[in-house]
Amino acid sequence: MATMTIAKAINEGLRAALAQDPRTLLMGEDIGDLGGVYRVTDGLKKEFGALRVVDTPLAESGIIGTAIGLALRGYRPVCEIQFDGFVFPGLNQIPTQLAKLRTRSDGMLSAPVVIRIPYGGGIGSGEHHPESPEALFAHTAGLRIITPSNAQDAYWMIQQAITCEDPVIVFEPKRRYWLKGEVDTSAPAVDPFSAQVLRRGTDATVVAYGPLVPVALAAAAAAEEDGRSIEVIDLRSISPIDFDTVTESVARTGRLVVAHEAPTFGGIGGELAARISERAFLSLEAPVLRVGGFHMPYPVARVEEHYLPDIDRILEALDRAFAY
Amino acid sequence: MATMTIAKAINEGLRAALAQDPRTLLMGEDIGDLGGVYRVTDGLKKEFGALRVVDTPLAESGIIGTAIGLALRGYRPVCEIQFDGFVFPGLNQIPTQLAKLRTRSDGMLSAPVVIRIPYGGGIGSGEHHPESPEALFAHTAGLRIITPSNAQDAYWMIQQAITCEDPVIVFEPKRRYWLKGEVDTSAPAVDPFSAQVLRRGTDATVVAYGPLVPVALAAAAAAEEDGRSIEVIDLRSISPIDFDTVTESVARTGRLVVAHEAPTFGGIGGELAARISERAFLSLEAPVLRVGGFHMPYPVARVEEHYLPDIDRILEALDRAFAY
Amino acid sequence: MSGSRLPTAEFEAEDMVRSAQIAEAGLVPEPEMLQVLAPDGVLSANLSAEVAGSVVDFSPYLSSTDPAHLRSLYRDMFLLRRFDQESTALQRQGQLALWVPLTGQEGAQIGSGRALEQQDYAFPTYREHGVALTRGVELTEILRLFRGVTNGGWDPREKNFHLYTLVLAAQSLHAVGYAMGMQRDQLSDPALPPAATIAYFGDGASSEGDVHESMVFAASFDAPVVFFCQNNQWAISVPSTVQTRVPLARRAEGYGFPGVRVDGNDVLAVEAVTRWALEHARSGRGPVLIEAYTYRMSAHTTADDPTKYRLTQDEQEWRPRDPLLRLETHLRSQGLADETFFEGLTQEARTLAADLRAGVLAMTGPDLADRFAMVYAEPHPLVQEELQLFRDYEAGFADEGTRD
Amino acid sequence: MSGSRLPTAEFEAEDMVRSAQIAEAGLVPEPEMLQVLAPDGVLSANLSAEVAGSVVDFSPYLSSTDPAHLRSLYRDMFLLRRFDQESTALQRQGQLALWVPLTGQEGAQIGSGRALEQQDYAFPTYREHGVALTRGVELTEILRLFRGVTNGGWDPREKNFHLYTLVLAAQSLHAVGYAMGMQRDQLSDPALPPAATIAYFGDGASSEGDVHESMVFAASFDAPVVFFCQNNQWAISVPSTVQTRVPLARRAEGYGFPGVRVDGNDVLAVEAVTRWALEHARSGRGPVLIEAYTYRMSAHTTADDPTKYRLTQDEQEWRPRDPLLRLETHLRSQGLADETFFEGLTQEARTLAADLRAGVLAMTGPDLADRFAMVYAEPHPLVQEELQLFRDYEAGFADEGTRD
Ligand SMILES: Cc1ncc(C[n+]2csc(CCOP(=O)(O)OP(=O)(O)O)c2C)c(N)n1
Ligand SMILES: Cc1ncc(C[n+]2csc(CCOP(=O)(O)OP(=O)(O)O)c2C)c(N)n1
Ligand SMILES: [Mg+2]
Ligand SMILES: [Mg+2]
Repeated sequence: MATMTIAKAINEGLRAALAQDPRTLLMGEDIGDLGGVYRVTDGLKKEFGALRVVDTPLAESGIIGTAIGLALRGYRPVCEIQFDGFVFPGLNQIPTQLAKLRTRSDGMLSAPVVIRIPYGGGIGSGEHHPESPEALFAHTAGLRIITPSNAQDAYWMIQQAITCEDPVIVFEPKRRYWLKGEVDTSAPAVDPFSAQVLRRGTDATVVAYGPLVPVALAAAAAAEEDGRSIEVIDLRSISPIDFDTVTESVARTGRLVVAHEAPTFGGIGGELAARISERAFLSLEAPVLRVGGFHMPYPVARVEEHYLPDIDRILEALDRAFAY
Repeated sequence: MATMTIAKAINEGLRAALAQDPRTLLMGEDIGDLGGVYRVTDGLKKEFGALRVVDTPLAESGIIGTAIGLALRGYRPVCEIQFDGFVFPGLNQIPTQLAKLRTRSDGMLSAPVVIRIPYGGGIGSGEHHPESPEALFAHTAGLRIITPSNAQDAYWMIQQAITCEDPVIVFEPKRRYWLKGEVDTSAPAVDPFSAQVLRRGTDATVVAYGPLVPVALAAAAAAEEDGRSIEVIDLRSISPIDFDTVTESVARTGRLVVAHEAPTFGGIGGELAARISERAFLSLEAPVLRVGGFHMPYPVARVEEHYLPDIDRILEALDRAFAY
Repeated sequence: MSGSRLPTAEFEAEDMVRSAQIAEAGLVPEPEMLQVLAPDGVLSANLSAEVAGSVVDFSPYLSSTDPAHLRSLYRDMFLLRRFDQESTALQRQGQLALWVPLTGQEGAQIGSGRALEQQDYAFPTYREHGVALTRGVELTEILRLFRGVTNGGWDPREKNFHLYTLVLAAQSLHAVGYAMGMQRDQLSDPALPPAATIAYFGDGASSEGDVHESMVFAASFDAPVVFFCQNNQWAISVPSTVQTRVPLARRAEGYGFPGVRVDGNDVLAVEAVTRWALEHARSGRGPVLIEAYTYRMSAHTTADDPTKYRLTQDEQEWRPRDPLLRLETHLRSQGLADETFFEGLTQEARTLAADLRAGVLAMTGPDLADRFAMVYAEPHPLVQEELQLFRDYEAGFADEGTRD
Repeated sequence: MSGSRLPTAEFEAEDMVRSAQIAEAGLVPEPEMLQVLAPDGVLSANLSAEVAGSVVDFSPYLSSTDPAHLRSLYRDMFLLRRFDQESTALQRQGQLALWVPLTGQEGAQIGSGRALEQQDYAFPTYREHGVALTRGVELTEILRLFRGVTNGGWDPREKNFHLYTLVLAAQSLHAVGYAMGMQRDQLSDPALPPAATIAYFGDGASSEGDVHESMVFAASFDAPVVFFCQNNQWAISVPSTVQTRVPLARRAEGYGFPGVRVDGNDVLAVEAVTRWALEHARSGRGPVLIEAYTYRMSAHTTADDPTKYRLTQDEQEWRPRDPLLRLETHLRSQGLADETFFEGLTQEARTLAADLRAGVLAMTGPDLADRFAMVYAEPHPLVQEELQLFRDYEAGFADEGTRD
């Protein structure tokens, strides 16, 4: 057991993966000597050399496209995209190539490429640096999408992503990179594609993932003071979604609030709302309510605190759910 | 009044727009002498010249990116993307530039670019040619997304897209290009961002758009034989969605089935389900049900008829809705 | 030629200008490019050119003096053309959804394909049926894609020939990445035979950003990759002059690696230049770009109508430069192949066509239910759930019959 | 130099190799590039070079004989550097969220910016504060972006200077499209003054596909655009040798338009070459690529730590080549500027800094509610609905006070 930040936990997870399998290699912009703009790959080039930790030319399609080629040759490339907004120049290779390779080859080929994307806001940054584009990838079959919310998950999920035979996009909650937590490097990892109930409750369920998990937990704690028992689920996997765990919870609580930073319209909350409404129709005391970003480009830093879903917005949604 | 196919109606709409405003110009691959692979721009280069109907180099980011530049200079570029799947190499320019330009400039600049994308399956084609990626664009604020289902709309909506000050993506239902209909070229056009009730009914509502509108109408006709009165709404606009029209309908019918060709998971049906469940919670007799593609890359042509939502799949969903 | 270049003074009727130019000039002069086998079938002994500042002699890579080899090249091209014709016929008869003909490009494809060694790996676009042939792909397997029963068709790992990629230029990056993998394999096991990849793309695709990024990466990492651009003059209806003002081979200079333009209709020159380029790549000296200057003699696909955008005259210009014709002339004039050889080939082609037809007719569509298993390698609850729903739904019909 | 180039034999400790190379070579020799004002302040009269096969004499575009002009160039660079220092200080003091310094690149930016005519239009990336200055953008306006109160900051239509674009290379296509618009305007109104665009990007960004596509389009349409690449040797921590093996200017050859490498720290040479290039573009002869060879003397941004990836020695190498230093030396040695001039400048810079600070402190954040109106030009029901909800929600707090 060791205490470490999420960034450090990913670093350690990558180190373990590099040590374990010589086919694993990291690729990205500034991940070598600099250790990445968030230092997630700090020290790894020194330890494993420039063939295993590759500073690429500045071109995202190049990074993902060559990673696919390396995977075809038997390697396990882990790509770092510097910020959420910069995945777009490389987007073509993800849905049209990476996601489809297995189907295209009638199941013969796989492309176990991992794409790490630091995502989400709350860091006072400019455009393209605080975004949450996960829904765009979730809609594409052939990909898996996970997002850790704590150091323990961060350490294990990156390794599970690397050993997974399918392409996996790991969305890393960048404003939580410095969040510390206990990491059990010997504990058998839980299924990275399952949701986890982090707090038991009876009156309503809040589903969150990545950066909003601590917010959801805080909201639940605040609600407790008002005498309400809120269950909190860390979704962990955005594709596939562990609907079983959520359905089971909502069947008990009768109310569901889904929170994410991404804009509500067309976000993954809609998928949860639709599917849970279907699965738990007769248990629902209120419609599934969503707390998310507004339908606007992520706003400038000075107003982001008003934009980002916070404890109050979640509590307000819970209030509305209880009002039915 | 004239009878014409959807393809011809768009052609006439483009012709009218080119004639009306010298700032309008068309750009794309093979849209000149060839008139586009679907002949939607047939004859327009001959009529308006190579400066107004521009065969570009083969590069989608180039097409959309230079269109943005032209729009900044006061032009009204209408880009053709040859097939749905080929928008991805140009995707970066859409969410990061086109959609954000107005917000970035605090409302000073607009980029009234139109992007025409023939979309959807049912044409016996290979990969990347039968896809329905509309949900990926809907999630992005700053864009408008419309899709005509008949010749009358096709004629008017393309022109409305061109005169709109915001960027508009027009998804053209390619397997309906040859569907004929009456076009009133003098009729005042209805709001392109509104939904239209195409058939009145009392027992359930079916929402569809683009290629599935005729299927939804046929399903409603079939249901009538079973004594069920189905209301059919052509959504027409995917962003914004005219929730008022849908809510009003569902408040009356109590049941909603949403159909689209795109995969259900993460598709726009989830947004409709979530929002209508919220708005009409107390009126709903059954959960909103979705009929859509499976979570797999669009399959090979030989099996697409089993994949595509058809009359039976819609009827089956209605049956399930009635079973609650 | 360019349909979109901005006219300097006023707008001109391009077709007229084009016709006039051609009429004036007579046969369009051949551009500067490497060639040993001239259109008239005369073979020159020498093949050298200035590449990236120094003169390269390609002669050691030429196989022009081996009659058996020449005949086998001719055989490949001959069978390939027959394959193309038969596939076109099958499409016309409704047996294929679409066909992508390659007639005219046999020299570029067989020449480059035959230059590959077993351990090399090729990344085609969608028209490289000739390269497929040289890699041992069953020609019938190619037609599975065009019959719509698969998006693949063969096992790429077995043939070292990747699946067709329809999103233009995307595969060029895969080729670079694969080559980077070969480099690493070589370093960890120096006993492995040196290997390279070859990335095929067209004049149209050359404009895509992915081609650029693949060249940047290849140069940066000295990746053993040969970029093989078939400039067949057209990207569907758009002439290559819209994509570039100068020979595409010159793009390489900007990245600091060699670029060569070769007569794509001269199978011998193509083979020699590709062999040289592959050796260059395999030996650690980094990438090479080859532009094979050729012509798409048929339509873009069977869905295309070239009369909308090009003059029959243009097509006729190219007929005398046919890659098969010149090798046949050479073989005959030099007495390297007799009538029996040519008759045997015709017979062989007839069998091929018949087999092909039988093969295609025998192809059955897959079952949609089976496709669910091909989305992910590992279990996926949503896919499993949807498969179950689909099965139940289909079973419902089996019970009831369809309703409508 | 390259951190990622595959070593031919075995893995080597690069830092050591690099130090050794530098130690051995002494001052790194300057690469081949156009220069009139040498680092020692000596001005040569001649400025010509072979460009795309023919010798171009840039001397007519040189403004080296006008002392007032030379002083004004120096003034711009001097104020700019002070602006940079003050902004860095403001960031360190928490008044700006981030700062992107440009010290070292004043010559490239002022030289190219001053070459622009009023009717030309510039597309910057995010470091072109110097170009902004030449376009009449208020320097305080630039800081609004870095204080996080806007993503824009000025009216691009008024300044003919576009907003900063953070997605690398995306703006290069906008510049080409805008230039295509200028072409069309010119055709419909020949009385308009000929105009061109200039697209700025860095050595790192040059690897992006969008740069390629913009060059392809520009060449295809003869668009009046000048691509201005500031090769400041680094893309954050990655040296330019990872992006290219050869001078970036050579990329132009592959597209068939001229490419020139100029000493980016020689403001006079930059100005002359850019003037020539803009004239080339405006006169209908198509695009030009300029590579300005320079050095980023500070960190990438205030969030960066260059000690992680480059040697202090590298930085010291470049100090004597400072663009300000050499012009100052020249002005002093030739008696073109006296002490009063330099003292006046220092005073002016002090005022600028004070104004800047006051301006920044006075900047207030926007209201999120106002941002709803900036998403669409035309009414949008979802935005209206969300704005209403937001207002109601905020009003609720005004009534109750926050809960937590
Ligand atoms: C990214 C992308 N855009 C558009 C298309 C549609 N398309 C298919 S083939 C083609 C022309 C390709 O021309 P070229 O690269 O010269 O290859 P050729 O067909 O001549 O072999 C086009 C535009 C595509 N397949 N992929
Ligand atoms: C598409 C994209 N990818 C990554 C980044 C992150 N990033 C910002 S600046 C930078 C380096 C840019 O280097 P260069 O183009 O040389 O410009 P310079 O910073 O030296 O002026 C990177 C990687 C980005 N802004 N955009
Ligand atoms: Mg071609
Ligand atoms: Mg740089």
